[in-house]
Amino acid sequence: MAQATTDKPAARPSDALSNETLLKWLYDMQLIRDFEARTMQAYQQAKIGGFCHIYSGQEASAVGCTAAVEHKDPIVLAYRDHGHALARGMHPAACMAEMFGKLAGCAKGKGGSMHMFDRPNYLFGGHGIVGAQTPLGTGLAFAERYKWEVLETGPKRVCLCFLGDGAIDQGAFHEAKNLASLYGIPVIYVIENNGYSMGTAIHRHTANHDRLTMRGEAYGIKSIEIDGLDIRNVYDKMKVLVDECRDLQRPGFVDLKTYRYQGHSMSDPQKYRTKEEVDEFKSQDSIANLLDYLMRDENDGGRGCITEDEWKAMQKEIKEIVMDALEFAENAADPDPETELTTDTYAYPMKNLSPSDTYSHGAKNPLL
Amino acid sequence: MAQATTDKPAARPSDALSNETLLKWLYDMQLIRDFEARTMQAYQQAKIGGFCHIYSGQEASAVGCTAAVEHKDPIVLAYRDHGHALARGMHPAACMAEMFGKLAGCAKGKGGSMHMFDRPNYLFGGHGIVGAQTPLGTGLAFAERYKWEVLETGPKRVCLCFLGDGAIDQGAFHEAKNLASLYGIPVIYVIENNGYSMGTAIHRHTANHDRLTMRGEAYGIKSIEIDGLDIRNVYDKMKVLVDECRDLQRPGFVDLKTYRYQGHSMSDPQKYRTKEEVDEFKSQDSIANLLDYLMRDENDGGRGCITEDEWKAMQKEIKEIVMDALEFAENAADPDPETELTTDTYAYPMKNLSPSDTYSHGAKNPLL
Amino acid sequence: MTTAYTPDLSKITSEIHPAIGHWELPTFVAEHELPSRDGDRVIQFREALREAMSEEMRRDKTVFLIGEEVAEYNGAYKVSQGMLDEFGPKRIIDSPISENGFAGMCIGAAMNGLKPIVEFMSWSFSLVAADPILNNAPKMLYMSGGQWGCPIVFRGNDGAGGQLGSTHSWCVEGLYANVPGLKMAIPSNPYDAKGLLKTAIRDPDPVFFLESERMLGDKAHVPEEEYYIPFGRARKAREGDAVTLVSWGRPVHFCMDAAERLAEDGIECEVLDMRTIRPLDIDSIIESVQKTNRVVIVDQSWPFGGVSSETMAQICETCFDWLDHQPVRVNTRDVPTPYAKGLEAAYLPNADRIAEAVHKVIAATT
Amino acid sequence: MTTAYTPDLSKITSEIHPAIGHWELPTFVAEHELPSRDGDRVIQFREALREAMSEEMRRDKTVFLIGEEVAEYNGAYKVSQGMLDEFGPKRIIDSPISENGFAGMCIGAAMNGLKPIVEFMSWSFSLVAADPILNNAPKMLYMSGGQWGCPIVFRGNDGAGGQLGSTHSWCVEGLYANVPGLKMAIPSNPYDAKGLLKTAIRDPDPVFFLESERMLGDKAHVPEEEYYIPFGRARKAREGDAVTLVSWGRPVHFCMDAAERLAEDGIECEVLDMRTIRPLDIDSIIESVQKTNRVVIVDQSWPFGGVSSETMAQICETCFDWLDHQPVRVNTRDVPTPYAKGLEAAYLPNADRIAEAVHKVIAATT
Ligand SMILES: Cc1ncc(C[n+]2csc(CCOP(=O)(O)OP(=O)(O)O)c2C)c(N)n1
Ligand SMILES: Cc1ncc(C[n+]2csc(CCOP(=O)(O)OP(=O)(O)O)c2C)c(N)n1
Ligand SMILES: [Mg+2]
Ligand SMILES: [Mg+2]
Repeated sequence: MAQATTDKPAARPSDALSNETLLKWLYDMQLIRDFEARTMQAYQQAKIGGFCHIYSGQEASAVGCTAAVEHKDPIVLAYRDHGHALARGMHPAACMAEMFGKLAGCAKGKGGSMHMFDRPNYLFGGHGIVGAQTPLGTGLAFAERYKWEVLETGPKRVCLCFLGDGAIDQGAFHEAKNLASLYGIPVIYVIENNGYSMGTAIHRHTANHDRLTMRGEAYGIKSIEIDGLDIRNVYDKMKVLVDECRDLQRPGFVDLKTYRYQGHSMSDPQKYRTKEEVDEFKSQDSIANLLDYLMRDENDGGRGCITEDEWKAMQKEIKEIVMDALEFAENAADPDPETELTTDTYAYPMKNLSPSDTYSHGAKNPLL
Repeated sequence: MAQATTDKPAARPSDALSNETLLKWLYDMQLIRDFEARTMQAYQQAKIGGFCHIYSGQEASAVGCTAAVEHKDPIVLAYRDHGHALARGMHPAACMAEMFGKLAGCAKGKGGSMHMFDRPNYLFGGHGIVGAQTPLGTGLAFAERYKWEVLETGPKRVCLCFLGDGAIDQGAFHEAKNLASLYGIPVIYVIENNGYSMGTAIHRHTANHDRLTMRGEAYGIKSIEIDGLDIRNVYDKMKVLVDECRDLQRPGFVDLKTYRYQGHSMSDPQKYRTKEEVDEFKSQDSIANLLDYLMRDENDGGRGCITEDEWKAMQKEIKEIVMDALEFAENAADPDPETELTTDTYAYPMKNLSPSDTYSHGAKNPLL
Repeated sequence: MTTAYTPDLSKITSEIHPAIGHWELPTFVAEHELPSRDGDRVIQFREALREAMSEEMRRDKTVFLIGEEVAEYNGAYKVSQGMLDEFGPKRIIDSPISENGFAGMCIGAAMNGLKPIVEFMSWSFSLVAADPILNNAPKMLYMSGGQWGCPIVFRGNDGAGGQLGSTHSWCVEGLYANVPGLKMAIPSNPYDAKGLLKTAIRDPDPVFFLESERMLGDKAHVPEEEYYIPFGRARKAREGDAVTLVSWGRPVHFCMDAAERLAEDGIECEVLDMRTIRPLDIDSIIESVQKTNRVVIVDQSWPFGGVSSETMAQICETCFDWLDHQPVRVNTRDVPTPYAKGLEAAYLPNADRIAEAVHKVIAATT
Repeated sequence: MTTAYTPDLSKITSEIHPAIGHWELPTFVAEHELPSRDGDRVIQFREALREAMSEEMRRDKTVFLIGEEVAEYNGAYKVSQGMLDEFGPKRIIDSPISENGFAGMCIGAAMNGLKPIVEFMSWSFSLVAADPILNNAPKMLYMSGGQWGCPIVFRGNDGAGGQLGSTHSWCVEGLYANVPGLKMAIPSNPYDAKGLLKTAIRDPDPVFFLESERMLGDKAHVPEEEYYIPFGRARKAREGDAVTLVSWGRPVHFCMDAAERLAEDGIECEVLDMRTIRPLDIDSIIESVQKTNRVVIVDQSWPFGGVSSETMAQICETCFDWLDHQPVRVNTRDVPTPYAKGLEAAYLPNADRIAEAVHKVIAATT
């Protein structure tokens, strides 16, 4: 699109949003950033176990994409899921307690870092098998369309299905795309393309990596690229696509370019990239970027809706919430193996399901 | 490409081939046609069991594609495999005996119609799981490149990997394409696009079906369409692609448009298509087409290398061969369960591999 | 803005897990209260399956059927014949050959309020979908800490068809039954097929429902009225006191043949048709073994670590001291499935091999 | 032009199937002739695996290694550290996350003359590759009527790591061992790991090689010299006469712990480390059970139809009359793998549960 020869940039959808909304974005992004910093500490202190994937650097994606959908639109994703959980509204204490393996965690301590589920917030889980969430997301959207069209009980909805760039190499994703396009399923596959599949740079793991949208277009799916470091840009592009997919009940495909600041997981020595590369991306940090816009004077193309002091206060408040979450997680009760090990295995337990165990329902999930 | 304004059509690669070569094509296509007619009869007489997929109508594909590669270039495909086996040089008797479940069959009666393997002819099998042969073909080609590049024992080779249009919906194929493109693997995926996946027309099973080449291009793979009913055309296009893929050690992708005259398998009532549609394709029959070219006078743009009588003689000879194959299959010995049931399970059997059985090598495969 | 987080972790007691939400279980009755197996409403196994699905789809609009060729083709094996006409293309859905994709998709749909029936043209083709059906469906409830269950039925042909060769003849129960969180039913006759499939659709857990191409044409009286066969209750297909034959699915018929033949020699076999594998009605086996003191297990899948080994293990665990002879198993032979007719026949368990096993056990204990 | 077709069906006798072509088996020796387990060349389990691969790759250029992060990253678990430097990117190959694709690709390569080692970062991720590894590799020789075999090794971490949760903690032996045509090795210590992996690479059949993330750092003396541990031969990890503990892989250590504790109570356990599951050295079990008359099987996978059930079944079949008590099994609990530390610990078999089982068996029989 040729730029009109005027000083004023074209109006963008996010311009219509209130200051409060954008301040909430700032808040949420900072919450994720801070939360993840504490997560890393807790992991190093061995309070968190298993695999743990830090979201820092990618905040604009989770917060911006979530802003573009309605609260009841389902979301599903992979294991790098703390950010999306918080962006969707999961209480930080529930998220942290899950990683601490506590009964008060969002999955009662049974899921851990990779499996953030939040039913009241329509977050259908972080999922550990790379790519496996893409048919699931297709199915969540299928059900929404079915409710709208067959049951006539729901409005038109859209599902956001996040995946990493490494996941596009999985067969499941290919099958999901074909089904979504064939059936007209309103699912948007958001590839959070941070350039690496673990230690493998994208050009070493997927062919034709610089024209990923062809992987959507080849299935007749509307496909776009998004610079994912600028949250207003994320929202602007996503909003248009979400509205269209909702309206037409069609799938969408997004190559959202982003970057993770930390290693793949907590055990990654990161020899595959340079400090300079990381710094280069940090210099385009999405939080700093939005903050700058919100602080800058309206005359200067900004919003002028937050001062240095207010920002400090916001950071302080967030810090407290995260510290509270840590404290809550620390003090929360462990699930008792006696009662909780065998619960939640069957929804309708019956005799002789197992040669060794019997099943019951146990404690109700704290989020429900 | 703009057609030059002259009466004489542009030279095509197949023009350079001898009359003998083209007559052999005719022979092979007719052999397949006749063989399949007898296969159907034998199936109806319950001499053949299991699933049986007839190749009639698609002959130009197997014969034309095979002609474009060297004998030692590996070939692998799906379960609709009698045609390729014959085109590759399998003796019709070995093929028929296999379907009759005889020890003299190409797989000693253990494989059946869907599993035609022919080691001396570098035919690495018909395979029953839709799409599963596409990683296999990629691996056959990988090994050829490895022999050329790492072991330095072989020339540059190319593998032909055939699949049906229904198979493109399988995740395995997507993964294979990505690997082939990334690693530079000389495999050519030939989609024998007969417009149907069992009873499902292509527009009902795959998205964006009229631009299938995008499914190759999206992976950076050279992708072409071929009218697969004209064998000279098949050869012309395939030869260029094969040479290029061999030379550059790169994969290729072919949407070869063809048509099957019979149902999906022997039990298909074919309610999903009209007799008119089938007739329309029969009117473009590939054997009639080639025969016409070979009979037509050179002045008339043909080859003038076969007369009506010679064609009749050829048909007669073929008929005899097929009848011999039937007779051979009929009279051949059944594999003896006592000796053959447990053989060929392990290449290096040892004690206690099984709670119920012991293994040995049994009869040597008749083709070896 | 700091909001407190105070989760409620009080015990819950309702019968169906709260993750499933509102759920109407059918009322189950004792075996003898079920409608009679005798009558002249003789239909095929495939029709019984179709009736089960159609009845449940009429009752509940959230139930739908998806699979390759289930709609316009009327089913590769005609199980779903006519269902497209009745329920339309939004509920009877043809799928591409994408088992991983559509199985996974239906798991998502099941989490989000629907009750999918997924037809695998053959369970042999479910290996490409092993990840979603084993890693997602049976574990979703647990992994989400009781937030989402997965009410879904996977069904299709299992076991050797007629000469389909090694890739097309899987008995997946030998593999999949290992996984906790799923239920598995393997009916042997049209009456049970209908009653068990209806129960499967009404069950809020993922149910793996294994049919057999070789039995789809089997005919029997199937009552028109609604009935539900509860999971975990074996059917005594034959009374006897000499030896207990334990089986499920198609080989139940081989057992009945063998039993008939053995009766001629004065050996009365008790035949138990397990009907479901998970749950496995070990109670009925115990009861029978306490009478016969001998047991032969007949299983059409491979022996190593299959359902027959499990049955043997459970028998040892529960009635070791009642056994006059070690439990004996008759499985398919431990090789890939061959194509040739004679080889395939020798590969499968059959009345001969069962009778031989019974004779051996009897001979060793009398 | 009518050519006659006269196949030669004479019996063949060579030890290795002719489909494999020229093949050099290592020379196997008796257990006591293997190099000593004592010494000060103490290395990690992961290094032992690396040595096995490197030695075989030096010997044979047709061997290559492929998997996610095996090359430039030096292995997600550092098993392949340094191998890229030595063998270069054409033989140490990083793969995309495409287990189905690269497993299938390597099966094709194995048919066509190469000897691939496929690393699954975790066997938990092999479910997406279930079709090629179960439908192709173990059946190729049979399905092709003895024309093509499949000399390939699939290896990677199996079983619970540390708090990895339900999708990442599979014990695939409970599923995959059911399938004829494959071999399966599950080493419990560095010495065996090297000797068994070398044997696996030199075996012309598909070998499923199961390691454990939890043992990769375990250290022991591993001889520098070449040695090959034959498949199908259990290791007697401890002598005893009271009860036989049968196990494989990581739980062997739990058995040793339990045995030590029980010895304090005067109960001497014999511990058998099976080393391979297919073949399963039932002969050594029989020999031991004939002495102890009691057996406890310890298996870190789910109970239903797993390797422990199979072992119980085979014990019943082979030494029923030697048993003073039914065989007892100790498995992981029959639920999806939980994340929380305490839950996971209670989920796994451990020395406590083993000791308890042994006490029960002893109490019931003395
Ligand atoms: C099927 C499967 N194979 C391998 C893994 C191990 N694994 C977990 S994350 C990951 C890299 C994924 O990268 P990407 O999709 O780009 O997501 P990111 O971590 O960058 O967010 C790998 C190889 C897995 N979880 N599942
Ligand atoms: C994974 C898998 N799913 C389903 C089937 C059953 N099936 C066999 S062939 C076929 C249709 C394939 O059509 P296509 O690929 O177009 O090949 P064509 O038969 O037209 O040659 C189906 C559904 C199978 N063999 N494997
Ligand atoms: Mg990434
Ligand atoms: Mg087709």
